Amino acid sequence: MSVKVLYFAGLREAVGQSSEQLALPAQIGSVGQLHAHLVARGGAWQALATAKNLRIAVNQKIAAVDAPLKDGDEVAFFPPVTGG
Amino acid sequence: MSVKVLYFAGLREAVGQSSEQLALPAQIGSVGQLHAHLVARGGAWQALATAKNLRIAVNQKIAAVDAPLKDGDEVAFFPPVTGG
Amino acid sequence: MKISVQSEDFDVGAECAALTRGRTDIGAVASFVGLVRDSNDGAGVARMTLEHYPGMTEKSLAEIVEEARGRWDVMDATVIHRVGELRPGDNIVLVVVASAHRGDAFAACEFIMDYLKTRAPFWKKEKTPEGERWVDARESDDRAAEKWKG
Amino acid sequence: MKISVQSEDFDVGAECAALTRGRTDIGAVASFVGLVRDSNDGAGVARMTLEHYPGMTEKSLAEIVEEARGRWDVMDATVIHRVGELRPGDNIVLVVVASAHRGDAFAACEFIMDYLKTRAPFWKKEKTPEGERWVDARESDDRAAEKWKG
Repeated sequence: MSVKVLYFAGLREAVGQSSEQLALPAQIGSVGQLHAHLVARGGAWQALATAKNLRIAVNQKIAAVDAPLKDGDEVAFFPPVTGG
Repeated sequence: MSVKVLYFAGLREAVGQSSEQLALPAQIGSVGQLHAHLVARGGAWQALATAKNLRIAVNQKIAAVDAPLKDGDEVAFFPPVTGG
Repeated sequence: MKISVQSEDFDVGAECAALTRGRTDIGAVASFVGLVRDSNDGAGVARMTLEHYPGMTEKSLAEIVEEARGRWDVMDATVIHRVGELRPGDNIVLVVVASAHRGDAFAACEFIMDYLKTRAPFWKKEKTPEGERWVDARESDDRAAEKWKG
Repeated sequence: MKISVQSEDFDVGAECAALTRGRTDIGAVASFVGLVRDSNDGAGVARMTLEHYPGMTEKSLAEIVEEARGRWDVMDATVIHRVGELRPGDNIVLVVVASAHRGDAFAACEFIMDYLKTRAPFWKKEKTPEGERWVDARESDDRAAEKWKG
């Protein structure tokens, strides 16, 4: 399946991109597995592993690491919010 | 001594006046004594006795019934406030 | 600090802007506007007359704001209360509080309103279909003011 | 209900007036404006850039307002949050809540701000004399949001 992955704020700067369309290997079915898959790229992607209080949203709703993924999902990684 | 007495809102309407300058008999030295003196007028002045939660201010500050009076004081009687 | 008792209407935006103009140390402005409602205690309200105690009113509002300043980080504040004849939908009262932080701005603004309701010498008279009546003080207002004690 | 994420400034007075226009059942309008301060965590702030997550931001703001509506008597509400580049003294966020009674207006307005601070996907980057830095989330904001739980 294919998902759209978004990065925001400090995490966007750390990984050097704001979004990517990603075709996932068959064994990746959850947010946590996607996260591990991205961290495994190494280099700048370590930022996803070291980020304090990483937040994850699936289809624009906050999601837990065990949330399942399906084709066409939009997955966002970002630091704790600081608006207002 | 002489004091200025003010009445507000429902109490003003009940006693039929908004203010009066009053020369007090020598034995009247406190807010409570002034209150009794006014109630003793009878008729409409009974409103001062029957008013629920009557508030009293001396020189524009909320005062208790035992507050002393001096010449030139401004004494106000009014019901609980309802602004805002 | 600005305290005003007036018959004219006020402009919320202008009063908020006046508090922050030329300053860059204010992070939070909380404001409250009270308006005349078309019904109260189950009766329709066609008109309202607000009486006050000139002199004491301004003093008591200033004291309430000073008490708020003593409790919270209040950088500046404005209180405007209208008197005279008002109609449903009209503004009655405005409280604006500027602070560095939002918690202080919210608390001070609500405190000023709660104390104003129970301490500032204003009285409302409503015109309803059954005639005119002086508004009774509410126990709920006393309770609101009590919560700031202690 | 009005939710807007925009780069343009807003007008507090106009937004408050829009909520009450043509209505006579609203007795209380509480509002909050958050502004850029010239210092934060001990450093001077010359400029701030606000990033957000388009789409999710609006949804999360609408959800927060809906949650407030479920808890208090909220007749109408407006939330406007600016994005892009801002300077000290600039407005960042506006929350306005209209209700029949002041307690509901104050509570709902503060609740929306506290939840916005911890849930809506906005991120601030500050320019200080030492360079640019992403603002860290505050524990005090988490505590402020926690107080509405349970």
